[in-house]
Amino acid sequence: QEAAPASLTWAIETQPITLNPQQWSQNKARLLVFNQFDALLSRAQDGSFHPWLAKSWKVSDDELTYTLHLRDDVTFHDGTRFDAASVKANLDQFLVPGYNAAVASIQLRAYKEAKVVSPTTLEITLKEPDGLFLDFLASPYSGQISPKSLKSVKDLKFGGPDLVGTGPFILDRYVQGQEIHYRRNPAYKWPPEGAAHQGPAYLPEITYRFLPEAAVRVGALTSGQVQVIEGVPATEAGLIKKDPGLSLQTALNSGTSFSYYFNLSRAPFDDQRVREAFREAVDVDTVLRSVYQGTATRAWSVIGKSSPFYDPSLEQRYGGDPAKANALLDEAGWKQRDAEGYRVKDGERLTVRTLASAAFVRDRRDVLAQAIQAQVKQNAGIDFQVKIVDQGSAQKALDDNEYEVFENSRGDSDAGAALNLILPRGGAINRTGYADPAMDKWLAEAGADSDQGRRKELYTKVQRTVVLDKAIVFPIYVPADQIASLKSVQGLRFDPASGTPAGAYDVRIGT
Amino acid sequence: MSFGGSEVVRGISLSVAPGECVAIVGESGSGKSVTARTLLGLAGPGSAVRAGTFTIAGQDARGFGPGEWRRLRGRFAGLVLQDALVSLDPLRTVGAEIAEVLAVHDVVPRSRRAGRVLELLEAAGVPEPEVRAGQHPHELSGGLRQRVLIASAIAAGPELIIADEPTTALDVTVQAQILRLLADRKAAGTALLLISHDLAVVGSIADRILVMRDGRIVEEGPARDVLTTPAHDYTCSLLAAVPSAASRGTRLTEAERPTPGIRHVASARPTGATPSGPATGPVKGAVKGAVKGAVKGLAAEPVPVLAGAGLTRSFGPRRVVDDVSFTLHRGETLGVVGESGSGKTTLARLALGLLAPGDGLVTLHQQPWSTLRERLRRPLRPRIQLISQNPLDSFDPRHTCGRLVAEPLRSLPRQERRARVLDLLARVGLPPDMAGRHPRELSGGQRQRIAIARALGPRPDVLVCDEPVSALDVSIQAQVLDLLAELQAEYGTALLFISHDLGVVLHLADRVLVMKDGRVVEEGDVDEVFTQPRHPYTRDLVAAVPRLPVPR
Amino acid sequence: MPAPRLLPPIVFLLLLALAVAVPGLLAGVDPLAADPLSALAPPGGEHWFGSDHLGRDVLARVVYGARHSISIGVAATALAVTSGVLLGLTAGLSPKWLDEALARAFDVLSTLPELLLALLIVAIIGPGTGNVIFAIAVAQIPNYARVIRAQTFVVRRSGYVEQAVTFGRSRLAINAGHVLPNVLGPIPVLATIGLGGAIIASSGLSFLGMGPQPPAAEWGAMLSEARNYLRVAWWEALFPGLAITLTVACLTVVGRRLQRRFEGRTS
Amino acid sequence: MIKRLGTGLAVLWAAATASYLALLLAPGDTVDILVGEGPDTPEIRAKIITEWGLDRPEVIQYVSYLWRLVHGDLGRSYQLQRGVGEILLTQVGPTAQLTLAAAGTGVTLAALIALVTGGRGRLARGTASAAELVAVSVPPFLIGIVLLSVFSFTLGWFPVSGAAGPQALVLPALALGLPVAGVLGQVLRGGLERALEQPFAVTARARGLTERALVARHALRHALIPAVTLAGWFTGTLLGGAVITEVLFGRPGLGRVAMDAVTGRDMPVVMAVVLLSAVVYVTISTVLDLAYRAIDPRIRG
Ligand SMILES: Nc1ncnc2c1ncn2[C@@H]1O[C@H](COP(=O)(O)OP(=O)(O)OP(=O)(O)O)[C@@H](O)[C@H]1O
Ligand SMILES: Nc1ncnc2c1ncn2[C@@H]1O[C@H](COP(=O)(O)OP(=O)(O)OP(=O)(O)O)[C@@H](O)[C@H]1O
Ligand SMILES: [Mg+2]
Ligand SMILES: [Mg+2]
Repeated sequence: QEAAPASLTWAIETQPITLNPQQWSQNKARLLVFNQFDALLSRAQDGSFHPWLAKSWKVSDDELTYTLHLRDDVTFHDGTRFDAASVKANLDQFLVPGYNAAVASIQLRAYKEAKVVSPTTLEITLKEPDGLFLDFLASPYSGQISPKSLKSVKDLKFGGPDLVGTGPFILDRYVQGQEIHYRRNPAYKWPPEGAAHQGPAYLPEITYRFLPEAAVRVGALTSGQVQVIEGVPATEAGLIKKDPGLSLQTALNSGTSFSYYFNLSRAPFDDQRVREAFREAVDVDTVLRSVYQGTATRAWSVIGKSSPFYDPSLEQRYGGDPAKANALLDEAGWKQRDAEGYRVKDGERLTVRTLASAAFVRDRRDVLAQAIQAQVKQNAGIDFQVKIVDQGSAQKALDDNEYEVFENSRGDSDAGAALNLILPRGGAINRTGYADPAMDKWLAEAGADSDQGRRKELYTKVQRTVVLDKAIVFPIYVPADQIASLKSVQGLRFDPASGTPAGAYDVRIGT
Repeated sequence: MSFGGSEVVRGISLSVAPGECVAIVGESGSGKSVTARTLLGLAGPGSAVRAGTFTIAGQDARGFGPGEWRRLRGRFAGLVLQDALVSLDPLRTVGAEIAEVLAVHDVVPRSRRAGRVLELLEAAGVPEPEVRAGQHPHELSGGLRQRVLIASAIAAGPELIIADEPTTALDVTVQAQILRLLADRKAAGTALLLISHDLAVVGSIADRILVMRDGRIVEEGPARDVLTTPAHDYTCSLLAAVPSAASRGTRLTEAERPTPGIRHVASARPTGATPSGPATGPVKGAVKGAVKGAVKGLAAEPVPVLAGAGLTRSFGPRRVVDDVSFTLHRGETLGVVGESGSGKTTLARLALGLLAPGDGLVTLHQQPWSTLRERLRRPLRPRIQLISQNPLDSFDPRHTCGRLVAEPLRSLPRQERRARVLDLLARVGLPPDMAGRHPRELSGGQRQRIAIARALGPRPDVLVCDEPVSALDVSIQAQVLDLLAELQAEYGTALLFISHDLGVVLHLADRVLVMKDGRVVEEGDVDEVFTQPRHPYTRDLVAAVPRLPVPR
Repeated sequence: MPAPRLLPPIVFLLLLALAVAVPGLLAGVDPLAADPLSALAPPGGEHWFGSDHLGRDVLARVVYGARHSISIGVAATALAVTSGVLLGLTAGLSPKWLDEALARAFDVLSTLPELLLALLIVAIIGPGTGNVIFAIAVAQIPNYARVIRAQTFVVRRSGYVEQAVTFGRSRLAINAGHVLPNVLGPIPVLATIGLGGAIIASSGLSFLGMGPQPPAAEWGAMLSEARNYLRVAWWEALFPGLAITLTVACLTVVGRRLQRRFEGRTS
Repeated sequence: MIKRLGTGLAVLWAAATASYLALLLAPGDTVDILVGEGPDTPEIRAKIITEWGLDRPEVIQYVSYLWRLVHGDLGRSYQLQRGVGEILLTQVGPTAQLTLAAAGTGVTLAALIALVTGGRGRLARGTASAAELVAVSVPPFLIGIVLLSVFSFTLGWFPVSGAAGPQALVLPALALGLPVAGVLGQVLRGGLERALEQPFAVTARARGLTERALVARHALRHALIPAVTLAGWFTGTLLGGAVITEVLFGRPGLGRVAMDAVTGRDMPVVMAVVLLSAVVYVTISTVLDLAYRAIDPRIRG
């Protein structure tokens, strides 16, 4: 049932800062990557891995050698054949100094070398076991680039039309600040396992237009100027649902939930009672209802609800009890109140600050912060100051330890990868100052292990510790992505690995 | 004619015949310009015109619509506006301005317009018309602009030319040329309505004269009659106000303010003490002799108070003042005449020590003055004061008259200063309540009086007057000149009196310096210079002074 | 006596002054009191101007917002005027080389569009009320400095200054007695009109998220937040928008009237 | 001309240096900015520092910056993985389109209003003046929001964004051009009215000119003079307004690049934008200066 060829315009919120999958850093731009590029593996929502450009793979018992068997019928858009040598070239590219320091030292930390056994067989050796290596092979970073174009591309780190992949679409135009345009790759016949169809994409071409203003995106959709939008603001969700010509889909993102992490290294959050009191002072459900009009999913754990590692037993175990909050604060010595109704101890107001870098504020988290600000003030007399600053100032405040709350969510397809950055002592984004050898051990074990059952066990311990026992984190909501479209647009999906909108391979226009 | 209810001009009846020149004369604000503009339906927004009969070229103009007026303007009647310096569009070439009339009325086909413009310029007495036609008004001197304006007024061959003060603000020599130009048109059969505040100017050309005051015609008649046997008092005072060599030593106005200062002066002048009407010829002569004698007596032993020797000053490559020497004695008036741009103001600033001479030396009381450091000069400054051409410009806009007059008296204690200010105001014939008013609320003459009072405050030995009356009309000018004369006689102040108007200088000065292009071309006793000019330029100057017909 | 057309703007500005001085008088509710349950309530009995996305009273926020918005505008204008006058006077009274250097500095400052310069400054020193004031002020300094410099030139060469020299008064006395007061003449007019500009500029910065920090009620920030609710709650945008527009319009009207009076006085 | 060029270059250099210094004084390290939201370990930092040459003394970095600048190399963006020159090159077009269209709209509207109402009755002038007042008093982004809601979302007359042809330019150009029209209109109308009261206007009328011809041939040029002196304000408003307009309408362009660069402290891009707007300012003020000379012969020579 071939749909009538038609072009599609899709308005997206964020424009990619790079079109090179190996430089990819924005979850919001993930939906573009797999139009142009294919990864070696694909990942399902339950965390299991499936073949894509690699037909099968084998992990040695010592978990140090990964043998990939590749498809032999794949060609890059420039006509070059895809084979083991090109995969090796892609992997080795990360070792070039200055190419991608972050990936080289995090995801490829354990990478030792890759050996071409045959054109379709590649042997990758690691220095140490890495339970997340398969996740890397299924991530945008392993989007396969034609080695020829890796050498000849004008602007390697940016990519663009002359950085060539194997994907279902061919990038033919990128206008910064305006749009990105793809046309179909007619030779495509290697979709990942689980794709809704085989063969070339339905759409002969597709345009993604960058519309950062939410109201403008919705307006463009309702007035028929675009057919699909992502990032539907909560206020508009109701209106779109009511519109008979439109449909709305939502999916929870993978990774960690949006949470407030308490800074344990300084007062007042060095006192667990104050941390708990803060959480008890907020009626998260009401806050979410008012800020997101009931479209947001409440988070109970640091790990997102859609992750296989999520621990549902944490639900309803804490929060939303102002009486308890006040009792805890009284107990912790914050007994007096000042003229404005804030609690005081030793002449100091109970003030906690959060800093967000303006460039990274999204999802109306600033409004959310205001709602929480109002709640903690009204319910517990806590002065919660919200500062939205530039990147430099935010970094400086972090460096100077001048903050009490650090807000963050990560969209890693494997929640463990995110926890590895946040929770261990000295982790790359450990902003809580939390240091616990047991925690470090659990995380290391879970990270090295590729057995999902065993990992889940370990991560359950982790979650209970940080959420209940130590109360170092205040999970608020599970980030989600929305797609709204004309009813006639079919095949819009979410990427099961990340919960973000998927590429346009399966999308078609028809009834 | 009224503006928003207030009548400005009432009961004017006038008619102009082909080949005739009718002149309207009157002081500032008497309604002359309004009358002229009304005749072309240009009275402006908010104006209302009522007329018994109003006929233009045989048509009743009372019912004219905008279109009919437009066809008339330029074509039937050309208007030369009062302010020649700003009556041409500064952004367009003068050629374009003239061509516009030709285009609007389609006088000549487009292809011949440029040629016609040149002819018109030529006819208006503009030298090098080819060059001038491509220039902008700011590149032209006042006289040339006036001629261009006339050329544009006559471009469409109108039967009537209305010229509103066509020579005010022009040098005498240029004024004479313009008047000649207008006379030529008249001779060619064009009707001419000439407006002026200066009787002497119109005297030479008008057939009939209408004298206006406060929006009414007070006297009307053939030019000769009006000038020689004026019937109305106002006409008489106008006539008397014209300064000239003949009026030296006499009052130009009646002594009407019994202020102490004036009484004092009046008593010093026996013959002038009882003027009871227009000062006529014989009386003038008598007074002149008497006062002159008195002044001479006063300066029996001439003491130089201010002197310049070999003064030179350049701006850029141009020598604006070139080797000028002068001496001003105590109680004496030294006149400086010269056309616009001849360096008179520059000379005054050199004398005042406001500008350092490039060469030469100014001495004050025979002490070096121009070479002094400003700090040393400051204490001596009260000795030499300035009255400038535009008094308003020399007043701090925020200050009241009282404060202005008090400024040079800062060394006095408060109480005394107040008294001095009131005294000074009285001396210049202003009521004490003037002290609280702002100068912009005053008339031109009153302003100049404030300036004089202020300059007299420090009891200077020298007063430098840079064209103190050239912005004033004849009657006010007369009052100010009288005042200066009185005060000089009282205080014995020496005057360095600068003017482009030879008549004024002849009236007031003892000696005169004639300047041209920064050089002194002639110097000497006023009478001599006036009666026996040696330099050709001086001769032109003297010849150009308009003269009233002397009644026999 | 103000002319009749001047009356409405003056009444509005007085009302505004009242809102700045004692906001509690005009709005009984706490502008920061969030009531999520009654969020986005349309204008009506309980909330005259409706409530916003956090259930805060829009009227109260507009009234209290006056304090923020106006004080940012006033403070920025005051700062810009003071520095502009000082710099302009210095340039106007200085020897040629210093004057030339200062004039070039004004040039450099104005090569950057006002908003961009303010953005840059806020980006460097961070958002927040004080910094926004500083940023807007810096961006406006060259406007004032230029006018003052030109005015200083005119006054310095004017007839009355020359005349004052002939009275033997010292440079200092002349500068203090004549130059300064006459140079300052147009300042109230410029400042009134400039104040409107500053308020618009600050609202633009707030719109871009660089203004006062939440939950502060500030008109520009309110508008910026409200744009997400345009379809569901027009009132959240309308009232702050109206407040800015009316304030700026009234200031402009009054400023221009002052200007006309001032010009009439000097010419 | 040579002197003007020299001054222009000096202004450019000063602008570049001043912004360099300002950014140097700003809180936070360049490395912090480069690390951004991503993972942050000493190892990654070290790699970034060597990659960008941040270990060199600041003076050297400044000199090398200037040196590269002289050779036309604007450097590489910290945030976008591209050369700054390339970014600007692709973004200049849309912004130029927008600002020119807005300038055109503003000037045309202002001139129309001034011509139609100049010297007319109280009612026409009052209406025009009120319209102008509103145009200058409404914050530009509010105009944009209103235009979008009405003409794009509700009526669907114009597309909301993109450079999808001239239609997409209409609303942004209006949003940006209306305030310009307001201010220019006031200035032009004031100039016209003043010119029509001048004596030369009476002279021209006395030649039999119609009011319309008087306005077109005489008064308009006079009204242009004060309008031309608004040059600096004009460019500033357009370039600054472009930031808001581009963000609001989802248009590509320098304004948006600048905004993102400034919030992200993307130093090389910020510097380039500063330089570029300095170039534009210097150019435009030169051009308008020449225009001024062409209009007003009095200041020639
Ligand atoms: N447009 C106007 N609106 C109101 N009053 C006016 C207007 N034009 C002139 N007047 C008044 O009409 C009176 C006569 O003015 P007019 O210009 O005719 O005087 P004038 O005799 O030409 O004086 P001058 O010698 O100074 O040119 C003056 O009192 C003046 O204030
Ligand atoms: N400060 C100056 N800089 C340059 N040129 C000057 C300056 N002051 C005067 N001049 C020029 O010097 C010449 C003589 O000027 P000055 O004012 O002394 O003439 P004037 O005889 O007083 O003329 P007027 O009768 O028009 O007042 C003029 O051409 C004038 O342009
Ligand atoms: Mg007149
Ligand atoms: Mg002079």
